[in-house]
Amino acid sequence: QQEGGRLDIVVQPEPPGLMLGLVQNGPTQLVAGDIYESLLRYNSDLEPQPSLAESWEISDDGLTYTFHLHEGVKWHDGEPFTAADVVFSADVFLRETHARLRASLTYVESITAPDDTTVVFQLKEPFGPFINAFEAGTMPIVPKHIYEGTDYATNEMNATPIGTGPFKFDEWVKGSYIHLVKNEDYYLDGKPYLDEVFYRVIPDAAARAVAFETGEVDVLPGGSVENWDVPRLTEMDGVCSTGAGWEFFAPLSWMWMNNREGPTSDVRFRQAVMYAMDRNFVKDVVWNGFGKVATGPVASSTNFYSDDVTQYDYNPEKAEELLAEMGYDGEAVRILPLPYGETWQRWAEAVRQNLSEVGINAEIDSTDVAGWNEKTSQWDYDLAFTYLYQYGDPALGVSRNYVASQISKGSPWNNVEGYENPELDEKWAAAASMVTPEERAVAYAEIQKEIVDDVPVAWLQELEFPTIYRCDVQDLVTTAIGINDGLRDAWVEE
Amino acid sequence: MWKRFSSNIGAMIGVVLLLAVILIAIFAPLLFSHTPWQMVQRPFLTPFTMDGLPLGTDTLGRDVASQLAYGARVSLLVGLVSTLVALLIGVPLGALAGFYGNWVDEGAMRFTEFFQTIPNFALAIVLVAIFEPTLISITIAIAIVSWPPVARLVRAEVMSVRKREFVDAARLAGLSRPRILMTQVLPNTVSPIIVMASLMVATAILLESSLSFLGLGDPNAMSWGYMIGAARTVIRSAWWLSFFPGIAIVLTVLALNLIGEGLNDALNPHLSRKGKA
Amino acid sequence: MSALSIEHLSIGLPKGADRAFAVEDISFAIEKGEILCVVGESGSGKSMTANALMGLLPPGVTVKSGRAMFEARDILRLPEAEKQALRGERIAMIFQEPMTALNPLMRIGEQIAEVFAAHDRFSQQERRDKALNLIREVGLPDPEKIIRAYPFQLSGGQRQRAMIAMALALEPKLLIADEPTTALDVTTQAQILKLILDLRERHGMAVMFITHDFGVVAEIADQVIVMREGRVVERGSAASVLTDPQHDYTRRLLDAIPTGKLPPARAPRDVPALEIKGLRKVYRTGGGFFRPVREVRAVDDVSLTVGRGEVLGLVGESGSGKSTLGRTAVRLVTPDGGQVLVGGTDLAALSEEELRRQRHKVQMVFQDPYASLNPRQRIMGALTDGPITKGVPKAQAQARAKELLEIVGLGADAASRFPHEFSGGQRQRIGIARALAMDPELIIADEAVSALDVSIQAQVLDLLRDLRERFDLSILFITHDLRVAAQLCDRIAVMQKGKLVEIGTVHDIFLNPQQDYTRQLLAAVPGADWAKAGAA
Amino acid sequence: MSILTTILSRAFKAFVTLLAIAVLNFCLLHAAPGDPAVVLAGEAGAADEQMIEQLRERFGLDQPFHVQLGKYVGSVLTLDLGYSFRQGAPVAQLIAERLPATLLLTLTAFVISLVLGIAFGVAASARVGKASDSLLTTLALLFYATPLYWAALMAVLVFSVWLGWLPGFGYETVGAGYTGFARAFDIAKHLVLPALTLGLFFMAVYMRMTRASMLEVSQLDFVKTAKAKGLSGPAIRRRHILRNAILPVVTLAGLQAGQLVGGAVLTETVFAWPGIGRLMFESLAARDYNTILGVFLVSAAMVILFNIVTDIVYRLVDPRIGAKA
Ligand SMILES: Nc1ncnc2c1ncn2[C@@H]1O[C@H](COP(=O)(O)OP(=O)(O)OP(=O)(O)O)[C@@H](O)[C@H]1O
Ligand SMILES: Nc1ncnc2c1ncn2[C@@H]1O[C@H](COP(=O)(O)OP(=O)(O)OP(=O)(O)O)[C@@H](O)[C@H]1O
Ligand SMILES: [Mg+2]
Ligand SMILES: [Mg+2]
Ligand code: NI
Repeated sequence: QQEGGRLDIVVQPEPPGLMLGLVQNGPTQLVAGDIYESLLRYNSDLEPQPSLAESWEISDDGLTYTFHLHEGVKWHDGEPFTAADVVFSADVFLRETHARLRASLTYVESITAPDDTTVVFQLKEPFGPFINAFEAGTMPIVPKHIYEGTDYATNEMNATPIGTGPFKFDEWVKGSYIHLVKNEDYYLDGKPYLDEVFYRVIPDAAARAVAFETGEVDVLPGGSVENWDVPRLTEMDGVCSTGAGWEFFAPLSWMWMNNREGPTSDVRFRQAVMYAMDRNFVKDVVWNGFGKVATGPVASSTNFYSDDVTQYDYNPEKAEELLAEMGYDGEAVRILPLPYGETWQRWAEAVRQNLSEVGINAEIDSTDVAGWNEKTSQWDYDLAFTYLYQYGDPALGVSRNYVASQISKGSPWNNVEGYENPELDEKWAAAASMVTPEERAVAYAEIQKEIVDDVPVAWLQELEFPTIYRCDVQDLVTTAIGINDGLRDAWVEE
Repeated sequence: MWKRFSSNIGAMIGVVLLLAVILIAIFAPLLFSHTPWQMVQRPFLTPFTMDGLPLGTDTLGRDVASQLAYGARVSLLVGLVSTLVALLIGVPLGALAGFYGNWVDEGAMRFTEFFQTIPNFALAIVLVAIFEPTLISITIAIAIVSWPPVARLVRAEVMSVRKREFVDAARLAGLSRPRILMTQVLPNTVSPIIVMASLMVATAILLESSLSFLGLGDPNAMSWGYMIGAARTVIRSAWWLSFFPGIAIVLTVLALNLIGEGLNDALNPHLSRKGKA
Repeated sequence: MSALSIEHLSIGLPKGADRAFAVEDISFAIEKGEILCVVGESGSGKSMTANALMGLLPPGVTVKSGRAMFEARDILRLPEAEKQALRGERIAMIFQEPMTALNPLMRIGEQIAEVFAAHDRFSQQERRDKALNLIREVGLPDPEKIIRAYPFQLSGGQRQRAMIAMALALEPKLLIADEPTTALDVTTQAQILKLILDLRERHGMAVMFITHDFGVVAEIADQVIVMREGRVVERGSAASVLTDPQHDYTRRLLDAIPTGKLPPARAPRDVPALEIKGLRKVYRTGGGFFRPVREVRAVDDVSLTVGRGEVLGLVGESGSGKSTLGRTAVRLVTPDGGQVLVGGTDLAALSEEELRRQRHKVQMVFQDPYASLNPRQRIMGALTDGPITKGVPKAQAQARAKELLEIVGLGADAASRFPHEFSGGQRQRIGIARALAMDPELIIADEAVSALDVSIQAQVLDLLRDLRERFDLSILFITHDLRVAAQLCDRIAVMQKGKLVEIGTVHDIFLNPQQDYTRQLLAAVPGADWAKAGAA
Repeated sequence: MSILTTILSRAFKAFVTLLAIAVLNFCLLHAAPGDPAVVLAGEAGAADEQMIEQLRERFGLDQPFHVQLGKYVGSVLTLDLGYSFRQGAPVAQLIAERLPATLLLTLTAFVISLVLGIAFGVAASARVGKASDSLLTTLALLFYATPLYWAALMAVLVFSVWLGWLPGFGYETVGAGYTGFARAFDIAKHLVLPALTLGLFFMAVYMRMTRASMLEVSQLDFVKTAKAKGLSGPAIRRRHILRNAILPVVTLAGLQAGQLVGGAVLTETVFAWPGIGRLMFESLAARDYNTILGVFLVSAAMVILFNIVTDIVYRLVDPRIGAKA
């Protein structure tokens, strides 16, 4: 293994900020994942691995989680890192700023630090997926000595983030690049290997591809070039790619179908949509063969997936029959694409074409990111594309989209389609608090079978975002979170 | 006048080109059996390799030739309508300002200046983003950013015509002021307006395509800008996807410019027009 | 040997011009130190001949045959480089339009010094000194200042002098002057003519002087040639051509010249058609970011009366406020003070709407026949718009329009044509017809004939005289040409710098002027002595 | 009036215009669907009502519209552009970071287009009617008719990917640690393609205008006077025609120069140029109101500034203005 070297990585779009405790979107985590850490990391089988915590125990009743922290860890400004920082982060800071974590923290009774290197999470009731909540994007540990007692959002130090991670923030030239340098005081001997990392902001997808070709950048994280370009780039000499590093998130895409009103409130219409779409065509043409056609709400790479469900293969005749049966009168339906680039746009066009071929009068509503957020969270749509991370467990990333308690205007991250099924709601809740994985698997299989027949949303595809990089970069992706988990282990071969 | 115009080779080339584009746009449904959105073949089919698909297919296997023909409709429509709307705003405003002078002029010009001060492409982007991209909002946005030069031109023309003696003669004849404006002054300003309009159509087409390129086009209307925008990510592997619409824009804009210049010469035999506002 | 001799020169015009040749087979010569006047109707090829000599023919116009011998060389056929060397050095030219013939962005001194630079003469400093001398020589005031001035800071006469200074810079052997005084008022014109005569004396150059004004010819010419439609129809010494013209055309030209012969005085009429009392008008211009406000007292406390059926002439040099006065009378200009009564009503007291209804009482014939007709409106429209607005039924208005066109001698079918299909004189008559169509009591005729050729001028004057008899019209006749005024008017008012300096019957003004200024004006009329002699 | 009071009065008018623009923009943006709080929450990957309420309160979006407007106008009056909550920095600072890049790009493009445009315009007018004139004018027309972004894509493809002569995007070689002259050279290399694509379009405009203006001026009487002096053709064009013909070009150029600042969005996007055009576009997508408003205001100020500068230049070149009418 080799010391030194530099990596240039594309970051797209430019992150709004680097303080991971305040912003957790993809680009922020990509960069800040090098600066901040959490207690654990996860390998590609989603098993927990040490990070800031050297070891940990879970009591048999599943209610007490005890973490033993690394000794001698220092913040980037030289202050010592202690259990008090963890308690402050989880119990004070993130409770205020981090909505997703806040949901998991409702199960938590108390967080305490018996000594400087031990943290104890005491739960009110068992919560199976709780062990998956200690990833840097979910629970970034922030420095107490900087944030305690301040207004977090406007703290001046947000511009120069201080973490415990392998790289330190050096400089951010807005619109151009973010520069991180090696943390010489990192607590793991010899790590990191790289001297510096540049995150490069290049707004145009074609320009990003050119940048990679001309050697300006070394790594294209998933999604930074359009899928059509992937084969061309990976065929180049000395270029490697991997689909690994997405196991934890396991992004799954679907279309919300408004269950409240219009033709989409009729289950036959929703089934017709499923049959009308040629999802294999989309996978092969739009996604260039990457990913997998989804069969239901749970991604096949995560723990509780079941394929024992109704299969909606491409079948326009069947779709037409269903439409005839329900007496579809040609009422127009609006498709809201996800404004994330050409791939998604083409996808919406393909869907519109598929739908119009079975006689559904569909048109595309166009908006930018803000408009998409507004329309979906205000339920102003008929069909709306989206994709969501699963965070390694149906209880963290799946159920929130289907249970009635999660119907609330104003957020695009809940049960936006307005699906209500009290029976299933109970089953989701029960499955979350079962203690053994085996029990849970059975429960989730049953849920999947039932929900797929109801088609509350039109499941589309399990997305795969290949990471493209030069083959001389080694150990780039070592966890289920991929390069978002930091470049602690990466090195460059001479 | 037509004689002078038709003897201008450039202008005639322009007319022929534009006519071709217009005919293709009008007869697009007759020329192609499928809509531009229909996926008809395998994607990325190279041009001139398959009968019936002379210009190949795009990323989804849709017919590029058909897209080009339908795209002409949108480009021309947006160009013409937005120019018309811009004229409808700019001509009356400029005419009133130039004719009545004083505070009317001051007010109208402040108002115009105000729109000119906001960089117009940026304003168009904001307007389209705000009203959401549909053909109508795009057309209106383009019109809104293109009327100020019209107002200025018309104002300048009206101010110079207003000082001509035949206007005084009309006043002596007892004509009312609005009537003088309509029957005596405005008819004498039409030639520069026509010339400007022909150039504005060209600019509007470019503007629409730029908006589309940024993803601010109407997703339900095939346009050339959309085609280029959609093709830019595959520009390396499928050059024809951005090349043909690019050429189409260049030729149409060129045609309109040639016509504009031809008109300019034909309507201005003495070439004595000054200061394009 | 002659300074210049032109032999059988023909200049071809491009296709589509009014005729094939601008000039056809003309020959003449100019001796050293002699002034040759070239006269002739508009479009007879005078300017083309001059331009050909300078090698400055417009594109499309070419020398077809003939030669022009100057210093033993045919200057029509020299290579461009040699022509360039001749221009400014051996042959110089003064152009008609003093207002636009100078580069607006260059200081006068620079423009003069440029002549030396173009021919690589002298050092920087010498050029400046020479320019200064020239400015002094052409009689421009305050040379040190003028040399640093820009053209816009000079009056028309001053600009024309600067042009002459440029032309004389290298003491050319031949000076061509193309109507150098047409645009200037009489007093300035007289000064320029005197200057040219002086310079001829001192430098002994030959001068080719183009003009259409026989007064000017009488004043300065040694030799005269008369041109018509591209041909020389008459030539000879000034005295013989003026007193004993041989060619029919020359005779017609001379006949048409207003003679200054005074018509019998008419009894004054005491019913006033127009009364002007203490009229004042001040123009304020500028006042922009960098400029101070400039005030011009265009009309300064003027009072006068025009009786019913009377023709009152209003004369004065350019800029003396004549047009302003006229326009105030029809209320195209709002006065700053004083009263204008038309047939007893004060127009100022009327509302905009009432004024519009009273408009028809006073009409105006505009100075510029080109500008006063809407190029996009047929003559019928121009003649009927007013009456129809006034309430006359359309058919009746049209019938009347045709009748009026007959009266002014154009024929009824003129009604369906556009203005550009008429000649200048014809348009002037349309303007008169338009004024008459409104059945006015009073007509303000602003320089109604000064843009016209002498022969057409005579026709229009006849027409006016006739109309006034027929309709008992009152006319305020504005002109800067005293001879024209003398022919038509009953009384004459003289204006200077916005003030009325003298008013009286034609006889009083001409034979017994009271004011210095009036005497100056009369004296400055070119060829005044000759004209009087002719009248006698 | 002295130059000073002139400038002061212009500045005051400009300030009023800017204020009006600020109000209009504010209303316009707030008419847009989308809520910055929702966008920000959306980006976090999860949100609940509590969070959105918090954000809205922080952004001041919970207050009635007129209060927000009043506050905004108040802060603009004190020359304060506000705070970008999304980017966690004062807007003035965000703009200050980006403005130099935009100015560099647009001014270079401006100079290129003006110099080349006038040069070619003069050259074409001198050869009017000849083949080389047709060639130049046709070429200009082609530049004019070519969509900017398309030209940009093609330029990157040819010069950066195929030929490898010039960098295809970015402002400088990141992390190369160049200083002084080396850095300037590095930036210059990056500048070539974007400045040319942006400049060529405007070059076409200036060229057409210069040519027309030259031809028009060459018909004027004083040109004949100059010929009569015996001056040579080139001397006449340089000393007499060009000086007079350039005035309308200057006016147009002044107008364009200001527009360039906000009009470089496309170029900045294609070439990853870190300028304020992109800042605006990205902020628009995020409904980062304060930032967009700030960019608009700054570019409007630029337009006004350039107009004033043109006016002054114009007055310096043309002695007639500034004296009597
Ligand atoms: N550029 C031109 N192209 C074609 N024909 C022209 C051109 N300039 C003048 N002509 C024609 O040439 C003839 C002679 O014109 P020229 O200018 O020499 O007349 P002129 O005697 O100077 O008249 P004026 O007293 O009105 O100045 C006219 O018939 C005119 O129509
Ligand atoms: N609209 C105007 N604005 C400013 N100044 C004016 C205006 N009209 C005329 N003047 C000025 O008023 C003065 C008188 O002008 P006016 O036209 O009445 O003169 P005029 O005697 O008719 O001269 P001419 O014989 O040249 O026609 C001149 O100095 C002129 O410059
Ligand atoms: Mg002439
Ligand atoms: Mg006058
Ligand atoms: Ni004409």
